[in-house]
Amino acid sequence: MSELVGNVLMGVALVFMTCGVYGIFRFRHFYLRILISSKVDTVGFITLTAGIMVKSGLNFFTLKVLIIVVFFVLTNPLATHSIARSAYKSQYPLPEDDV
Amino acid sequence: MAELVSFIIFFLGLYALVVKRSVIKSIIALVLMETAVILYFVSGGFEEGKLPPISDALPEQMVDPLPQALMITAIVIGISSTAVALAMYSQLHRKYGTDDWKKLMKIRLEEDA
Amino acid sequence: MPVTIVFLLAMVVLAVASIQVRKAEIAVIYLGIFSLFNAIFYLFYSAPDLSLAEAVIGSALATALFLVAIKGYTLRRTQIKSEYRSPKMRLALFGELFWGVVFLTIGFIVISFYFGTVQDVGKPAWYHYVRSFISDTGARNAVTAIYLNYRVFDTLFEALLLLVGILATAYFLEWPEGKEPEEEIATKPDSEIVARISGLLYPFILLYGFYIIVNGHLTPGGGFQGGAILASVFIIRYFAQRRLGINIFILQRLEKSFFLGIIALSMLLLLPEFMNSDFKVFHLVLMNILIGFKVCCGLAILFFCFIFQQTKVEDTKGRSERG
Amino acid sequence: MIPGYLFVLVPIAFGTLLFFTNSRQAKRGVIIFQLALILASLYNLTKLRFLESHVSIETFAGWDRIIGISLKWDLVSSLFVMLTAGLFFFLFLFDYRGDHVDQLFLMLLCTIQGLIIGIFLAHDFFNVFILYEVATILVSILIMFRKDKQSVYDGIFYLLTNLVAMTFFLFGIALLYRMLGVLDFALTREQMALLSDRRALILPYTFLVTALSLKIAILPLFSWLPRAHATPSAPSTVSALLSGLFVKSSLYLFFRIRNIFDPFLELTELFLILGWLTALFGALLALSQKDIKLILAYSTVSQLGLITFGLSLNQDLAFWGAVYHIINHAIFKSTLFLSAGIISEIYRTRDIERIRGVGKGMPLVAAGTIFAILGVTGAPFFSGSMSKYWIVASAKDNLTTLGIYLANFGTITCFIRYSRIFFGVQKNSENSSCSLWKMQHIVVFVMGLFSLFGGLFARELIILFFAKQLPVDPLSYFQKIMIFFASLIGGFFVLRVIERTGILKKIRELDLSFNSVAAFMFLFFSMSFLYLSLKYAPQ
Repeated sequence: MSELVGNVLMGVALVFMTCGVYGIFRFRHFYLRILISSKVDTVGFITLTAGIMVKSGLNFFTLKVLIIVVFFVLTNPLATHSIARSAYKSQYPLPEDDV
Repeated sequence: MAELVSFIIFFLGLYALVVKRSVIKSIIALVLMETAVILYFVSGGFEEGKLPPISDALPEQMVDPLPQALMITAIVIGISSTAVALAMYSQLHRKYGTDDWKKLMKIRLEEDA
Repeated sequence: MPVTIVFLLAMVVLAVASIQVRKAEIAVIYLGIFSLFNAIFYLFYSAPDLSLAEAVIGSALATALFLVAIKGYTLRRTQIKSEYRSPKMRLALFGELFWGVVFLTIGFIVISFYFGTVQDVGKPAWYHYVRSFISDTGARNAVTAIYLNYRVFDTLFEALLLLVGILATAYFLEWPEGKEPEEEIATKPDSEIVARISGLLYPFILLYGFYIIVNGHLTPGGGFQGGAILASVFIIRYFAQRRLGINIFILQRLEKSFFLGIIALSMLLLLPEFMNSDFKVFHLVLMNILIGFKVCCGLAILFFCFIFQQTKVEDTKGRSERG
Repeated sequence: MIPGYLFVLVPIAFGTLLFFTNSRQAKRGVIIFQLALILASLYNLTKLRFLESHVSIETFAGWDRIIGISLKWDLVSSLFVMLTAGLFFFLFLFDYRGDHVDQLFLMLLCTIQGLIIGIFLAHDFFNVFILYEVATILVSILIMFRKDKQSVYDGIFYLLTNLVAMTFFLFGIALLYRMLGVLDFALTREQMALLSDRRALILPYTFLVTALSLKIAILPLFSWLPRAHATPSAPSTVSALLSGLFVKSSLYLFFRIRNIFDPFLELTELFLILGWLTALFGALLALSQKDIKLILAYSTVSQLGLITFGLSLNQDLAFWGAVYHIINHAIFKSTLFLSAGIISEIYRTRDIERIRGVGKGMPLVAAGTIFAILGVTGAPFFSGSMSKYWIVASAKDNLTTLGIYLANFGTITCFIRYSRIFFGVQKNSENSSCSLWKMQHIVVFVMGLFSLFGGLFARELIILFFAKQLPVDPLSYFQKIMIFFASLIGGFFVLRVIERTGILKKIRELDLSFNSVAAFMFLFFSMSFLYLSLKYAPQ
């Protein structure tokens, strides 16, 4: 059972990521792209690791994966924030209209 | 395959040393060459199916640990020599105002005369 | 393995890219990705220790150093374009082509010669190491056994090299000897979010670094890798708070003392009656800890030297523009 | 015997300890330490001399040589260790009151002393590599010690070329280890015998040889050396150390590695020609320079070529002659660099045309320098003459003999030009304002005397140190003396002619950029690879 749930979760993660990749190509502007990539990365990664955790059951390995997830959730938005912020500060132009 | 690639990257780095006239490119090329050697050292004696040299594996299954130990040394060497080269590069750029080897040589020759 | 082939091809492409790209920053980023691919590749080749070292030192730290070092000096896009169109550049392109042909020929000959002649005559060293490293040294990780016991003489010079490299960097970048720089490095207050969250990250990084160091003789990793991870705490702290509340002088002294400690400790190996089986493991852990602290101090100094230099360059630039 | 790793590690640890003292204590401590080191190396040398085999191999922490790192003491290496200790003692004495001397400088010198000793004793490929790598970075600090505009270029040029060479070296080690599975010198040789096809060794050997050729500054790859050894702002002790001792460690390593490969592959003809060309070309370039430090540096290139030539003659007599010449050259070249340092400091110029009247102003320095010059040119009864005599005596055919005379003729001509600084009168006589410590003069004089002793007691010294009896035939030695005087007179006239033509200025402006050095390295690599693969092609 947990095997199946895990596989389904990982599949869902792949769907998320595919959408994200499509989004990166669809949007033309830097700020939009960075938004998309960050969101997709975070959501996709969390779903993926959730799938792995469910699949492996409750043991020491799951704990390690959990720590990685916590670390990732903390750092990934932070990195995106820093990049976007420094781009803004160094006067990278904002998009002129919506999309 | 990995050996082939390490040879290719090594010669690529050497090629960059010969044709690229910027100092920073030379440093990058040097890093590439070092990495190529590390890649060669690790992949040289590797056989399919060997395990990491940690005591969970049987002795016969273990990969050769010596190249790995040596290459950790090589990586540390790489970072320190890169740091020194970069520090020198920034001094050089501040004093000469260019990072082109040919222009540097000309200025240096004028200094001598 | 098809996966490894993909990685290898990607490595070649990235290497070419980092050489051919004109802007130095982009070349450096390519180089960093190249190192990261290398690090992952080493995992396939059963070299986790090396993979960790390459990921932490080669990929992360080297890229950071490169970026900080070249920040003030790279060409603007217009400069590159104007140089690209000059007749001199065309001559240079011709030269590149010529050398490309020469390298292709010689490289092809050398590589085909290599694959035609290479042979193996056995691995005496491998045979010795894998049979006896546990009983000889008490380590469970053969790599640690080699670099902390069998070939510790090399490791001493490795530590010395790091010491000398840092000495050289600090000397060339004109760190004011024995003093902290008086003015505060940054004037702008930094992002509140970054500061807060990186505060949350410290315990994770510290824990991970210490884990790598202390378990160096059991699992992949050891003093060098763990020390580099610990050093990243200092780097993050800089990005979070932008204030150098760090006394480089003390760090340098500490580093030298740790180095002396490493030499003294490795000398214990020469006293066989001292090295019973319990003490052997203790010795390995102690060596790893000392090396880890030394590397941590060293890499932190390295990074701050470059940062300090960079702000100095910007300072003088700003002054000359104003004046 | 005192274990070898102590000789390596104790100077390094001592140097690091110096940081925790003040500079007065540090200077005194260093002098005492050097004396102790000389005594220790003397003790080891005597012990070794009375051993039956004259060889002692030790491994660190007592592991087997296959898995551990071994150090090897033999008569040559132990003598070199003593030479290192002795030379450093004089260098420290010379610099005792220098204003550039602080803990950092002392630490760098002590560390590099340990490393050089390590290179002399090392018996393991990777160990050699890492020792060299540390030494390269250390030397680049020493070159850039004053951080002025010229030395920055020289420093980065030195650093990058040598790092590239060391990458070649590491690749060679990687290839060797992949095929043979060991790193120890002696074991490598044993394993090589197991190879079914010796062509497998061609590629690793080419990589190693390319790296070492750059290190010993053979013909197309020498352009880093004069820059590094004669950086205007580097302290003269640094120049003396680099030119006198540090390159010698590469030479020593070169012939050790060549000996490992010798039964399987040899490149002797190539190195015979390249060494000779280097000797000639170096002398020519030395002749064209104006800067006294550059003259000395190019003359080092020329002498290195001569030593390589001697080592490649493949004869016992030439080999010992070359080894003796390494020692002699270490002594007289460091004397010359030290005296050049004193002279350029007092005259405030390094231009050879503007320095005159050294003989009158500083008799001790002048005497020491003249002794050293007589040594380097191979004047009768001075050390250079004996070592060159043995190299010449083992040359069987006339062509080689003539080649050596020609190379020596170049050296003589260039030093005739150099020795003009002793005569004449200095025009602007404000040089007495600079007060120098008398000890420096004495050091130069004493070191100059060594090159006289080295010539007078050459045979006895060789017997004492190497337990070898080298023949000296009085008749042919007399013949050599005649040739020396003939070339002295010839050199005088050639110099006159050459200086009028203005060709010297053109030669002086020849220089290679870093890219060209890299290109030459690649060409050297591919040429020696093609040469070897054709020579050992399957029939």
